[in-house]
Amino acid sequence: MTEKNVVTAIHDTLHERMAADERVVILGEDIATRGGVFRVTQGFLDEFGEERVIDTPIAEGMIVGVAVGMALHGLLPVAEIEFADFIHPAFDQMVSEVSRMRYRTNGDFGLPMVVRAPYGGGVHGALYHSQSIEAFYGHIPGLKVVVPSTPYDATGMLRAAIDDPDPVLFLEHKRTYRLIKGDVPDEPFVVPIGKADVKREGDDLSVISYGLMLHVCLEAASRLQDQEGVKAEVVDVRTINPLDTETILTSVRKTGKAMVVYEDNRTYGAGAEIAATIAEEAMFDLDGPIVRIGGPDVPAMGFATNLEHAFLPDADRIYTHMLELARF
Amino acid sequence: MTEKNVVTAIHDTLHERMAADERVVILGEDIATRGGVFRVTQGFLDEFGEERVIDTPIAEGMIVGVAVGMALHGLLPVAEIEFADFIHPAFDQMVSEVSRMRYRTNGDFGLPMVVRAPYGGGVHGALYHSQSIEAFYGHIPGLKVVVPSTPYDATGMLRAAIDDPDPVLFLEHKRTYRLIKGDVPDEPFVVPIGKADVKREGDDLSVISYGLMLHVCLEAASRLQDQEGVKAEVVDVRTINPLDTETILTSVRKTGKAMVVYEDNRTYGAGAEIAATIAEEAMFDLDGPIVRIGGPDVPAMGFATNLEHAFLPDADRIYTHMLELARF
Amino acid sequence: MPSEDGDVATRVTTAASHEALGLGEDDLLSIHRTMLTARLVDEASFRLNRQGKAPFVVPVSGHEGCQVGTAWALRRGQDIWVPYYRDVAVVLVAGMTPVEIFLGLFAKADDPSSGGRQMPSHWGSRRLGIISHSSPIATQVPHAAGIAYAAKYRKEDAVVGCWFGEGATSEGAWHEGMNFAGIHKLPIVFICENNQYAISVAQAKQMAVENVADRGPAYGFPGVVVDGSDVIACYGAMRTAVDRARAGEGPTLIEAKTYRFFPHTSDDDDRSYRTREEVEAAKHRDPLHLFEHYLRKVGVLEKSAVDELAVEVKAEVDKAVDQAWSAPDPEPSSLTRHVFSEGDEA
Amino acid sequence: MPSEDGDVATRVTTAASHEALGLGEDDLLSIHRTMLTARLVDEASFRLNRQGKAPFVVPVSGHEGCQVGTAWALRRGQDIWVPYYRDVAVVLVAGMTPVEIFLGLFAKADDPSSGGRQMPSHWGSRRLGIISHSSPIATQVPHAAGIAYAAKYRKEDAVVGCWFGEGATSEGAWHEGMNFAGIHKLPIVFICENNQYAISVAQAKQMAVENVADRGPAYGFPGVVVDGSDVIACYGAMRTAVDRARAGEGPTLIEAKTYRFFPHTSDDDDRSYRTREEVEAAKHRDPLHLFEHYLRKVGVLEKSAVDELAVEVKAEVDKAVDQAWSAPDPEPSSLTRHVFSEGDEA
Ligand SMILES: Cc1ncc(C[n+]2csc(CCOP(=O)(O)OP(=O)(O)O)c2C)c(N)n1
Ligand SMILES: Cc1ncc(C[n+]2csc(CCOP(=O)(O)OP(=O)(O)O)c2C)c(N)n1
Ligand SMILES: [Mg+2]
Ligand SMILES: [Mg+2]
Repeated sequence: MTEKNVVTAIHDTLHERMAADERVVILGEDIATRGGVFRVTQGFLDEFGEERVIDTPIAEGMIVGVAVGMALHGLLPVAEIEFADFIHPAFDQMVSEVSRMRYRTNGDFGLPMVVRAPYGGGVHGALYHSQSIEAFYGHIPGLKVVVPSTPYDATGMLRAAIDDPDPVLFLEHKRTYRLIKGDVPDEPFVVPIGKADVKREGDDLSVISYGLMLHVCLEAASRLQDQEGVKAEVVDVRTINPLDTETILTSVRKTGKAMVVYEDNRTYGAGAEIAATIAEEAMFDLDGPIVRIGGPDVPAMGFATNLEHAFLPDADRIYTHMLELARF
Repeated sequence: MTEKNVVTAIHDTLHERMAADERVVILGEDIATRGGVFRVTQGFLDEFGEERVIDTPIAEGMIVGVAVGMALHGLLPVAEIEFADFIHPAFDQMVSEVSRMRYRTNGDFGLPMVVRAPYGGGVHGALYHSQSIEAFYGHIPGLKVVVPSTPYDATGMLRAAIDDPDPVLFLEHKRTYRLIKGDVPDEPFVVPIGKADVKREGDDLSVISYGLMLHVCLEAASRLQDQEGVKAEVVDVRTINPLDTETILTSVRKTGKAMVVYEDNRTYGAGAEIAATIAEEAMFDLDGPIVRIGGPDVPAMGFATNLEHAFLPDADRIYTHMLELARF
Repeated sequence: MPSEDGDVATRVTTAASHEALGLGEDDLLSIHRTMLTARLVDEASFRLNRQGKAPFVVPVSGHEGCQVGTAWALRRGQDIWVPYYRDVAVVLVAGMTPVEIFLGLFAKADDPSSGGRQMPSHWGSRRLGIISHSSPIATQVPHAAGIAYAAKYRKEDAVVGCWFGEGATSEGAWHEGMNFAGIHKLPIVFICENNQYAISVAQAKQMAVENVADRGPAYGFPGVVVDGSDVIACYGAMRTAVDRARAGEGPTLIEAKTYRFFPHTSDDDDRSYRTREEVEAAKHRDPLHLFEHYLRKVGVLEKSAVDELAVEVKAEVDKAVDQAWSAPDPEPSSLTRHVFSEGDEA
Repeated sequence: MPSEDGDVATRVTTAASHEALGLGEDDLLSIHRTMLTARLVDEASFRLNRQGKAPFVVPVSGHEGCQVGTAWALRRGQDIWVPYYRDVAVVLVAGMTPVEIFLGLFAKADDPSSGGRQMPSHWGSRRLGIISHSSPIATQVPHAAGIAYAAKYRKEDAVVGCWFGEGATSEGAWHEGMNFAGIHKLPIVFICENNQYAISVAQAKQMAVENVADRGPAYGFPGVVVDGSDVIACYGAMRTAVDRARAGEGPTLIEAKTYRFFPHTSDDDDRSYRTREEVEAAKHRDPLHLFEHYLRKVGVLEKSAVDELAVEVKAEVDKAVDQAWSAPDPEPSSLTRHVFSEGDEA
């Protein structure tokens, strides 16, 4: 066991996989000489050389497209998008190519590749360094989308992603990078893609979340138990696609109360699918309304501190909603 | 009143606006000399000249980006994306530019522009000429997304879109182009963006749909009344963003039964938001489960006729679900 | 010696000589047969389209010279082919058979490219090293660069050929892929089949340069213009580019000036954007006829032999059509397969 | 005459002469003051950053020559400026004041660019004809082309200036915008501020050409290299390009070779990718000092006057800082405003 933060967990796992397998190459903007703007790949250039650690031109569509080519020809590319906000020039590659290669060839070709992208707000990133993108990319059949939110999950899921024969979009909430610490086993382990995780048990209500909001929900849940004795079960979605509806529904059926919390713009966000699934599958098991809390439907949080705060759901607000739902 | 099909309705309305206002210019691939691959702009080049009817290079990001520039400088551009499947290279322009210009400038700049795109399946278009894209683009705050499905709505909503001070993504289901006919008043009228429409009244259940599926639902509803005497109310969503939750909820509250039908891949599709909204706002008014029917979660329909049919929800299937829900 | 086909003769190129390029008679005959096969596959496909048996056809006619000429310089089993939809003749060179092409045309279960999922002419075969492509234009260009990077990284002696139309050069993806290939001096050859139109849009509305090849230097590698109707000249240009790539000297952009004899696809009507005179004039530079003339000139093939061969190849093509037509359709239930790995892939 | 600043003198360009370009003494003094203001805004911003008052700074130092030189050839109230985040000095020329710049730095309600919504240095002002831009690189290039198209369509006598770094040329959007501008011979000038790095990535990893300007011909218009440290030379190159654009002869791509003296932004640490020696060496070609030397040489400004001016401008800048600092923050409730038109826009 070693205590690490999220960014170290990702660094170490990537390092481990590169050291173990020559087919793993990484590419992205500023990842080589500079070791990444978040220092995820610090020291990799010296250790693995510039053939495996590739500083690319500023062209995200190309980064993803080149990774497709590499994956087609025997490599296991791990591409970094500097900020998730800048993945959109690669949307066509993601929708039309990455996610469709296996399907369109009836299984003849496969794409073992990972695209990593730091996403999310709370870092003074304003409109273009704060976005949540999981709803856009979660809606692409053929693409796996994961959002680990702890050092443990980041480690185990990055291993799973690199091992996966199919493409994985690996989203890292950048606010968790240095904020969230936790123990990580020194022995290799894998956290399977497609499995949600009950991060806190409880039977009064179920709170389904992921990313930074997961931690906000855990904080609110802990306070709620301390102050009101209400026990919230907190489910970490962990994988956006394919969604683990079973774990979510099991929890909801147990508690009879469901709340979905996410940072992204509320409307048509990933939480809509989760709420809809609960409604369809477990409505008759519910003892209260389905509560859905998302970011406001504005382009993104502003740079001014107070505009950023006004955007992000916080623990107080979630605490209030939890209490209200528990008491329903 | 003149009976028209959808493609003629769009042609005529675009023509009317171009004739009336010199600021309206159109741009896209093959729209000038060839009059568009679906002939929407047939004859426009001769009438309005090549300065206003612009055959562009194959570069959708540029088509949208150039339209942004035009809208910033006094024109009212209407861009055509040849097939909605090919709008993805413009995703970054749509998310980062088109939809954020007004917000990021605190209202200083606005973008009166329309992007038209034929979408949807049922035309032997295979993976890349059949996509539904409304879920991706509906989730972009600052962008209006409309899906008129009749000649009347296409006419009235295209007028509204061109008049709108904000950007509108105007989606045209290509299977409806020549399939759906209807009367269109000769006098100018507008169908407001953001208003759903009850296309068929009924009080046994509410069916919420749009696009080609709307017509499939209407067919099933008509048969259902004839054969079983069950009266389904069919609500045409018409605008994906901003969603008219009021009309939807009013209908659901009246009938107590809700079914959502869409052609796009089911998971994280637009129907998820509609189902979630109904669950949150009207769960206690429901007398049955929320039923959601979408396309399978595969990249898209195949070219083989039977693969295309296997993908698309049809009237028989919807009929069965309607009946089941009505009898619940 | 007076020519048998009138003014075609006067246009026959003499720029390239097959001997100088190391091509023997057998090569010439195989090249010719491949071009002829492509042409006859096209004609059969349009016939099937009119009969209502093939809902969608993408024609190749007119492009056989530049396709076979360039593709011929790559080696099966070693090099990689990244074609686009127009490239019937490229995939024939790569080893796809007419039966396989028609299986795709009819969207049959055994269509090697996609099992009937993609539109016809969306080639792909892992076995043959033909990289699957999609409909969106130019997305294959960064793929080709990534494959070339991987080949170089793995110290393989492979070269990647990447084909596209002149319209494709307008997409950002094209620029980005070219740029990456130039930076890393990758073993790759880009081949632009410039037929002067992107569906209806003429070259002058697509770019403000006369030659696509003029863009090579913007990426730090040479651009070469070649007569796409001259199969031997195309082979020569590609040979040089492939040798360069194999020697580690980096990419080349080859632009073959060509023309498409039929509409863009069976859904298109080209009368709105090209005069019949223009199309007829272009047919005077039919790469197949020009090459047949060349073969006669150099004494490799008699006129009568050409006619016989046409009959023979047509019979083969017709047989392929029949065989493909009677093959089974995909199972509707297969719709949900292969979204993700099923664990049993090779 | 021996130079006061050692080896700088020997590097002063003599290629351009202000008289030949029609610049009078007043112009020279205004140009100088603008460059100096930009420099001092930068220094104040970094000071504020260290004090914890400015969370994010994008420096301009080193780029003042190419920015002021090129921007100077456009006309306020008539022409359009499409800058990128590095362009403090461009927007000063366009009419933005230091107070306004600091309102943006502090994310205040009255920040003219965004009311505190965007990061600092994301310029925009409808009144001044400065087009709002976002963070994603190169997206403004097609906008600039669209504006130029509209200006031409409306028969205005306007020219669009569009600025970007050399790293921006790798994005597909850049290629696509350049291509459209070339096809329609639009009244536009593209200015690449080539400071040799895109954050940490050196030019050789960004492109395989020596000069960005070499890419102009790929779009059918000229590319010109100019010494970005020589403000007069930059003005001259832009003057020619603007005249060309106004005369209907189409775009020009100007590449100004420059250098950024500070890290990419206040969040960056440039020691991982540039040696201190390299940075120090570049400072020998400081555009501000070179221009001051030039002003002395041509007798427009004494050394002592420069020093006095620096004190004066610094006082102005400090006052602007104070004024901006005490301005109100945006209302948190304003978060949901202006997603769509509120019907009351001008
Ligand atoms: C991204 C994208 N935009 C538009 C289309 C529609 N489209 C199909 S083929 C084509 C023309 C391509 O022209 P060119 O590259 O010159 O190749 P050619 O067909 O002439 O061989 C267009 C615009 C597409 N397939 N993909
Ligand atoms: C699409 C996109 N990708 C990546 C980034 C992150 N980024 C911000 S500035 C920058 C470097 C730009 O370099 P250059 O164009 O040379 O301009 P300079 O900063 O050197 O003036 C990068 C990669 C971004 N803003 N947008
Ligand atoms: Mg073409
Ligand atoms: Mg730079």
